[in-house]
Amino acid sequence: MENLNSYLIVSAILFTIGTIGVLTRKNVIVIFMCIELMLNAVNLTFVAFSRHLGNLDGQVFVFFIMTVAAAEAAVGLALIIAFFNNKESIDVDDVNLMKW
Amino acid sequence: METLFFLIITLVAIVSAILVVTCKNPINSALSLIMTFFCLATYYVMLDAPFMAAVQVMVYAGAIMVLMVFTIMLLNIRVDASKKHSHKLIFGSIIGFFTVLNLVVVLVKSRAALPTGPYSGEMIKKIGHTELVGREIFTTFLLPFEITSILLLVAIVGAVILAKKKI
Amino acid sequence: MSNVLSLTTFLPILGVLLLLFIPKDSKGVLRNVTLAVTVVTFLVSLIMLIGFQTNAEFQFVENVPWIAAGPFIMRYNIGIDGISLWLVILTTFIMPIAVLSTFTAVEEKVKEYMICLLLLETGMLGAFISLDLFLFYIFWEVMLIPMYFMIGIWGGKNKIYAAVKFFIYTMVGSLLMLVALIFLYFKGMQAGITDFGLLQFFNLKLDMATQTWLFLAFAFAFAIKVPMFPLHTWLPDAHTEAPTAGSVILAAVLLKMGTYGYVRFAIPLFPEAAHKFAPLIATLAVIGIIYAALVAMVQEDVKKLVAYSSVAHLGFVMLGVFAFNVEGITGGMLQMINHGISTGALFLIVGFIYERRHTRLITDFGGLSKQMPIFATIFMIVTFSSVGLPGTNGFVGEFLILLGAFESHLRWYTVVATSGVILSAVYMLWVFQRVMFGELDNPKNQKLLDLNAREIAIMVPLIVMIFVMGLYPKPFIDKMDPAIKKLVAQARVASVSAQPIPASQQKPMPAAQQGAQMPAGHQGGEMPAGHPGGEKPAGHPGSSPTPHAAPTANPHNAK
Amino acid sequence: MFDKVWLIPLFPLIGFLINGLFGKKIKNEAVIGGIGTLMIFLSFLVSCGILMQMIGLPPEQRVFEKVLFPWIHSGNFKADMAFLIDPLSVIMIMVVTGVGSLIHLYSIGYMHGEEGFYRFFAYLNLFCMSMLLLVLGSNMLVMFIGWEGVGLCSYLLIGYYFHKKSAGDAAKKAFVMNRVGDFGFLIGLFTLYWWFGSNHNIWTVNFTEIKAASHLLPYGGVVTFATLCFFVGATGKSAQIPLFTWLPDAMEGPTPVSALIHAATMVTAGVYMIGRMSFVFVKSPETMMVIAVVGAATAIFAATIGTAQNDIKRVLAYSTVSQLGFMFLAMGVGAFSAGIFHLMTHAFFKACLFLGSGSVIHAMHHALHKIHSNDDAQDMRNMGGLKSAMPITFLTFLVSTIAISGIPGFSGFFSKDEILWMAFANPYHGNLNIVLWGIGAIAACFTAFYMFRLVFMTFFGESRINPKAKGYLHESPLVITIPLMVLGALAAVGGYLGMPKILGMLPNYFEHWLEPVFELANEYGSKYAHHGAHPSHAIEWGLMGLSVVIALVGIAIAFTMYVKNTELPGKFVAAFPTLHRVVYNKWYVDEIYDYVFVNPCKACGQFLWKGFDVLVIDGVVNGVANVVMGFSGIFRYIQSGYIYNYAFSMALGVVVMLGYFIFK
Repeated sequence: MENLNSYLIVSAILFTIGTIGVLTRKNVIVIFMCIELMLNAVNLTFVAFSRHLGNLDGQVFVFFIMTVAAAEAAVGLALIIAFFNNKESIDVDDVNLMKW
Repeated sequence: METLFFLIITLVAIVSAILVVTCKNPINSALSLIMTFFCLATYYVMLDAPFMAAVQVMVYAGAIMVLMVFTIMLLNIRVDASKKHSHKLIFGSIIGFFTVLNLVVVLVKSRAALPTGPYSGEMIKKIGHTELVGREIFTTFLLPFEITSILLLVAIVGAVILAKKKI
Repeated sequence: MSNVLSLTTFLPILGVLLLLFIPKDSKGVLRNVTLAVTVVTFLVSLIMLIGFQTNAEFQFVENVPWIAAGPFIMRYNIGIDGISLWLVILTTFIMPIAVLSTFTAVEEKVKEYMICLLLLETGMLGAFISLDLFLFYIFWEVMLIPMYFMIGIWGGKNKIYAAVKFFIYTMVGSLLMLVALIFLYFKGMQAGITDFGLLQFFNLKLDMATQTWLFLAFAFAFAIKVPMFPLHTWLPDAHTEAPTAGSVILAAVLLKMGTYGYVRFAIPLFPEAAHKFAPLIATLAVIGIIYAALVAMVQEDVKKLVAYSSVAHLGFVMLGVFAFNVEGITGGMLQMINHGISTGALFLIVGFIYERRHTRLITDFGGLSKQMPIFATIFMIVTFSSVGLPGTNGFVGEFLILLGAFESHLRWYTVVATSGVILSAVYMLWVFQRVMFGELDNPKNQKLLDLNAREIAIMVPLIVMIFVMGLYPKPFIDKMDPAIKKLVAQARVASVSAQPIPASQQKPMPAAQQGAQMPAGHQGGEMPAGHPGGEKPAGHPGSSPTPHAAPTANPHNAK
Repeated sequence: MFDKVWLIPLFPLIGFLINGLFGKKIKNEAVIGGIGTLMIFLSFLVSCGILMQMIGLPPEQRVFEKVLFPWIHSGNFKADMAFLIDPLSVIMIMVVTGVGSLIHLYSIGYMHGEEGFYRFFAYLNLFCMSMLLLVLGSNMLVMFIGWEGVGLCSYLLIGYYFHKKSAGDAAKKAFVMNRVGDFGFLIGLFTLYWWFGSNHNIWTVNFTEIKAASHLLPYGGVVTFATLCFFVGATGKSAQIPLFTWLPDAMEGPTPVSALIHAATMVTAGVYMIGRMSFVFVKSPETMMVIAVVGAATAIFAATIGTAQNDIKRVLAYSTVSQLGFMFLAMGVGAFSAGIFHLMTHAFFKACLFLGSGSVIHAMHHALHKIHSNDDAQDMRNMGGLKSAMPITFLTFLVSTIAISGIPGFSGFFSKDEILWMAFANPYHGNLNIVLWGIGAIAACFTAFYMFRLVFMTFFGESRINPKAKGYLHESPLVITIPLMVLGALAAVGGYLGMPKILGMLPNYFEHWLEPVFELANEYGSKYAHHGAHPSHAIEWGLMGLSVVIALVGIAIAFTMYVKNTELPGKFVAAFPTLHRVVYNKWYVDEIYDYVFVNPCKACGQFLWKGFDVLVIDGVVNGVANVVMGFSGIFRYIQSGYIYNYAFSMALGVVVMLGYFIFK
C-alpha cells in the first residue's frame, strides 16, 4: 500500500483535469463526463482517507456518491436528449434560453 | 514492485484523463474515461477495498458509461469542429492552476491524522471487506440507504418524463 | 370547545384540502364548497361570540410549544379579547359574502381563486388571534401572498403593477417590523422573557430611545397597511385592479390589520413612544382625512373613489385610537367594523355594476335609479352609512372617535377632522348623484337588470348590520369595553411612568401571562371599571396623574 | 299618556316601512296615501293626548323623560334613546304632526299619478319620524339623529324627480350645506361635553342634566365658542346667512315637500334647537348678538331677493328664509317664546301658502299639459286672474298673505309684532336695538310688498296664460282644498293664542305655556341685561301702529305696481338695471360660493390627486423602483447567459475561497 499522499496527489490531478474539462469543453456530454471524472477523483480521496483512518464511513459515502452519480447520469442524459430534440445540438453555447 | 505498479497505473489514469478532456470525438473521450475508471478500480483494490472496486467497475464503467456511449451514438453527434474558444482555455488554465496550487499547498502543509477507526487492514482481510461495508450500510446508514432508493426512483421517473418527445 | 379558536382559524385550510380533490372544471361545486366552508367557519366563530365572557382577559387561549430554535422560542399562543373578537367575527362574516360575490364574477381559474380566498381567511384570522409576536408575523405575511395572487392574476388591466406595488409596499413595512421584533426579543431576553409571548412584553419596561425606534418600526409597518397618508398610494391601485371579492376583503379586513396592529401591539408595547408620536400620527390622520376626501371628490373611477374614501375613514380610526381614551378607541374599533361593512358593501355595489357594464367610469353612468330601483335603494343606504348618517353604523363610530379625540389632547385636530364629515358627504353624494340620478341617457344603461336574488342575498346581511350597529351598538360596545379599558390603562401607564414612579410599582409582572391562561370569566371584575376621569390620559395639561392609574394598569399586582 | 310618547315617532316609522318595502307591490294610491296619512294622524292624536294631559298638570310637572333603550354607552359617554316631553316639545310635535297630517292628506291629491307615489309617502313618513325624533330627543345625540335624518329626507325628497339634473344638484346642495351646519353642531356638542366633563366631571349630553348644571357655565368664553358652533348648525338647517342658498334650490322638490319640510317644520329646527338650549345660548352675550344680527340681516337680505323672483315657489322660499330670519332675530334678542310663537304661526300660514301655490301649480300644470304647452307652470308671468278659476285657493292664499304681511287680527301680526317690539325693547343689545328694529321693520315692509306682488300677479289682473289653456283651469279637488281651508283658518286665528299683553283682550297663553322652559334663560340673561328705563306703553303702541303702517305701505306699493299701473315694474327695471340684475340673481351668492368654495375645492382635489398623489408620492415610489431597475440594468450584464461563464465564476469562487482558508 502506498502512503496516503500519493493517492491524494493523483486525486488532485484528476480533479483538476476534470475541472479544466468542464470549463473548456463545449460538448455537453464531454462536460458531463468531466464531472464524472471529478466525482471519481473525490471518491478516490474518500477511499484513501477511509483506508488511512481505518474508518469505513468514507467508503459508504463513496457508495452513496455512486448512487447519486447514477441518478445524475440518468436525468442528465435525459436532459441532454431532450435538449438535443429541441435544438439539434448539444453545444452548451446553444443553451441560451436564460440569456438576455 | 507495488510502487512501480502504482506509478504505471497513475500514468495511465492521468493520460487517459487528459484524453477525456482533449479528444475531439466524444466517443474517444468516453473510452478514455472508462480507462480512467478502471485505473481507479485498481486503486481501490490497492487500498484494500475490493468491494468498492467491483462497484466502481459495475456502476461506472458498466452502467453509466454504457449509458453515455449509448447516448452519444444515439444522438450521432458530429465531431466537435466548431469555433474554438481560446478564452475558455485560459479560464480553464487559470482555474486549473489555482486548483492544483491549493491542493498542493494543502498536501504540503497538512499532516494526516493518525488512524482512529477500528478497521485495520488485517481486520478487513480477516472478516472481508464486503461484509464490513454491508454491516455499516445496513446498520448505521440504513436510513440514508433507504432514501437512496427514493432518489433512484425519482431519477427514473424524471428520466422517463424528460425523455418523452414532448416536455 | 376549547379549541374553537384554532378550529375557526384552520377550517378554511381544511376547506383548501377539500378543494384540492375537486376537479377544476366543476366550477359550481368548487364555489358551493367554498361557500359552505366559509359559512361553517362563520357559524363556528359564532360559538365564540356566544361563549365570550365580557371581561378584559384573553379567552379561548391555546398555548403550546411550537418552534424552539436556539435562543428563539416560538409558541403557538392564540387567544382573543374584546378587541380581536369583533375583528374575527367581521372576517368570518365578510368571507361568505365575498365568496358569494364571486359566483359569476370569476370564471377563470376558479379553483385557484377559491383556494386563495380560503388561505387568505386563515391568514387574516391567524393574525387577529396571535398572542405570540412571531406567530403574528407569520400570519401577517401569510395573508399577503394570496392577496398578491388575487390582484396579480384576477385583476384588471394594470394588475401586475398594482400587485407588485401592494406587495412591495407591505413588505417594506413588514421587514422593518421583523427587525424590530427580533430586537424586541433580545431586549426581552435580557429581562428574562423566554419566548415571543405578547403578554410578557407588555410588562417590559423599555427606555425611551429603544421604545422610540421600535415604535417607529412597528408604526411604519402598520401605517402602510392602514394605509395612512402619505403611504397610501398602493391602496387605490390595489383596489382598482383587484377583483371585487379581493377589494371587499382588502377593505373590510386587511386594512384593519394596520389599525389593529396599533391597538394590539404598537401602543401597549411602547406606550411612552406612542404618546410621544401621537401628535405626528394625529396630524397624518387628519391630513389623510381631508386629503383623501378632496382627492376622492375628483375621481373618475368609482372604485378609486371608494378606495380613497377608505383612506379617509381609516384616518378617523387612527385619530380615535390615538386619543388614548375609552371613547376614542371604542369609536375607532367600531369604525373599523363599520368601515368593513360599509366599504365592503360599496365595493360589492361597484362590483355589481362593473359586472353588468364592464366599466367603472362615473361618466358612463347616470340615471340608473330608474332602471335599478332595488340597487338604488341599497346603494343609497350604504352611501349614507359611509357618510355617517345617524342611525346607521357609520355615525356611532365616527361620533365616538371625534368625541374621544376632542376631549383628549387632540382637540384642534378633531375640529379639522370633523370637517371631513362635510367632505365625505360631498364626494359620496356627488358620485351617487352622477351614477344614480339624472337622465338615463346612455343606451347601454337602458337594458341593465336590477339585482338578482343572489346579489340581494349578498347585500341584505350587510344592510341589516348597518342598521343594527347604528341603532343598537350596545352589545358591540359592551363586549369590547373591558378590553379597551385595559388598553387605555396600559397606554396610560405611559404618561405615569414617563415621570419617576416608586420602584415598588416598577417590578416586572409575570401575572399577566398567567392571567391569560386562566379560565375565562374569572378576572373581569377586578378591573376598577369606569371611575370617572381615571381613563383620561392627560385630559388637560395641568392635571397630575391620578392615583388610580397604577392599580388600573396592573390589576394583578393587587394579589 | 306620557309613557306612550314613543308611539309618536313609531307610527310614521311603521308607515315608512310599509310603504317603503311593500309600496311598490301595493300599487293602489288610496291605500298607500291612506296608510301614510293615517300613521301621521295617529301620531297627531297621541300628541293631542299628551297635550291634554300636560295642560292638566301644574307647570312644574310638565317635564317628562322616557328612556327607550341605552344607545351609545362608552367610557364616560352615555346617550340613551330617550324622549323628552316639555311644553316646548309638545308645541313642536303638535305642529309637526298637525301640519304634517294635513300635508299628507294634501299630497294624496297633489301627487296623484306620479310614478313614485309610494316612494314619496315613504319618504314623507320617514321625514315625520325624523322630525319627531329631533323635537322629542332628550339628549343632543337623539336630536342629532333627527337633525341629520330630516336632512336625509330633505335630500331624498328634493331629489324626488331624480331624472332632473337640477333636482339632483339641489338635493346634494341641501345635504352638504346641512352638513356644514352639522359640523358646527358636532363641534358645539363636543365643546360643551368636554367643558362640563373636564371641569366639573359632568359627562353628559342630556338636555335636562345640562340645564341642571348650566349655572356652572361661565358667561362668554367657551360658551361663546360652543354656542356659535351650535348656531352654525342652526344656520345650516334653518337657511340663514351664510348657509341659506340651498333652501330656494330645494324648491325642486314636490310642493308638499316644500310646504312641510322647507317651510313648516325642518327649517325651523334651528330655531327649536336654540330654544331648547336657550339657557346655554343666553350665557353668551356675543352669540346672542350674532344671532340677532344674522337673523335681521337674513330677514332683509332674503326679502330683497324675494321682490324680484318670478317663480312662485321661489318667492315663497325666500319669504321663508326671511321669516326664519325674524325667528332668529327673536331668539337673538331673548324673545324665545316670541320666536317659537312665530315659528308656529309661520308653520300655519307658510304651509298654507305653499300648499296654495301647489294648488295653483297643479292647476296650471294640468291646463298647460292639456294643450301640450311647454310654458313654465310655476312662473308668475304666465299666471294672473286666477281668483275666479280657483276661489278656495285664492281665499286661503289671501288670508295667509294677510297673515304673513302683519295685518292686525291675523296670526302673523301678533307674532311678528312681538318680535319687532322685543327687538326694540330687549335689554341685551343696547344701541343696536334700534338698528335691529329698523331692519326688521323694513324687512316687514318688503314682506308685505312681495307677498302681495305674488298675490296680485297670480290671482288678479289679466290672465296671461296661453289662452287655449285657460278653459282647462279649475279649482283643485277637495283632498287638496280641505287642508288649505284648515290651514287658512289656523293662519287667521292662530295668533290669538299669544296675544301681546298690551292688547289685553286675551292673556298670552303661549308665553305662559313656555314660561317654565325659558325661565332659566331669562334669569341668566337678566344678569347682564341693561336695566335702563323700560320703554313705555305709549312707545309700544306707537311702534305697533308704525309696523301696521309699514305693512300697509308695502301692500300699497305692490297694489300700485302690479294692479293699477302694471307698466311700473318694467320702468323700474329699466331705471335701475344693475340693481335689478343683482337682486334677480340673488346677489350672486351662489356664484360667489361656487367661486370661493366649490371650485377651489375641486381644483384642490384635482391638484392633490394628479399633482401630489400621482406625481410626488407615486413619483417617489416608482422612482425608487426605477433606481433599482437601473442598477439591475447595469448588473445584469454579469449574467451573460453562457453556462461556462457561470461555471467559471463558480469554480473561481470556490477556488478563491478555498485559497483564502488554505493560505490564511
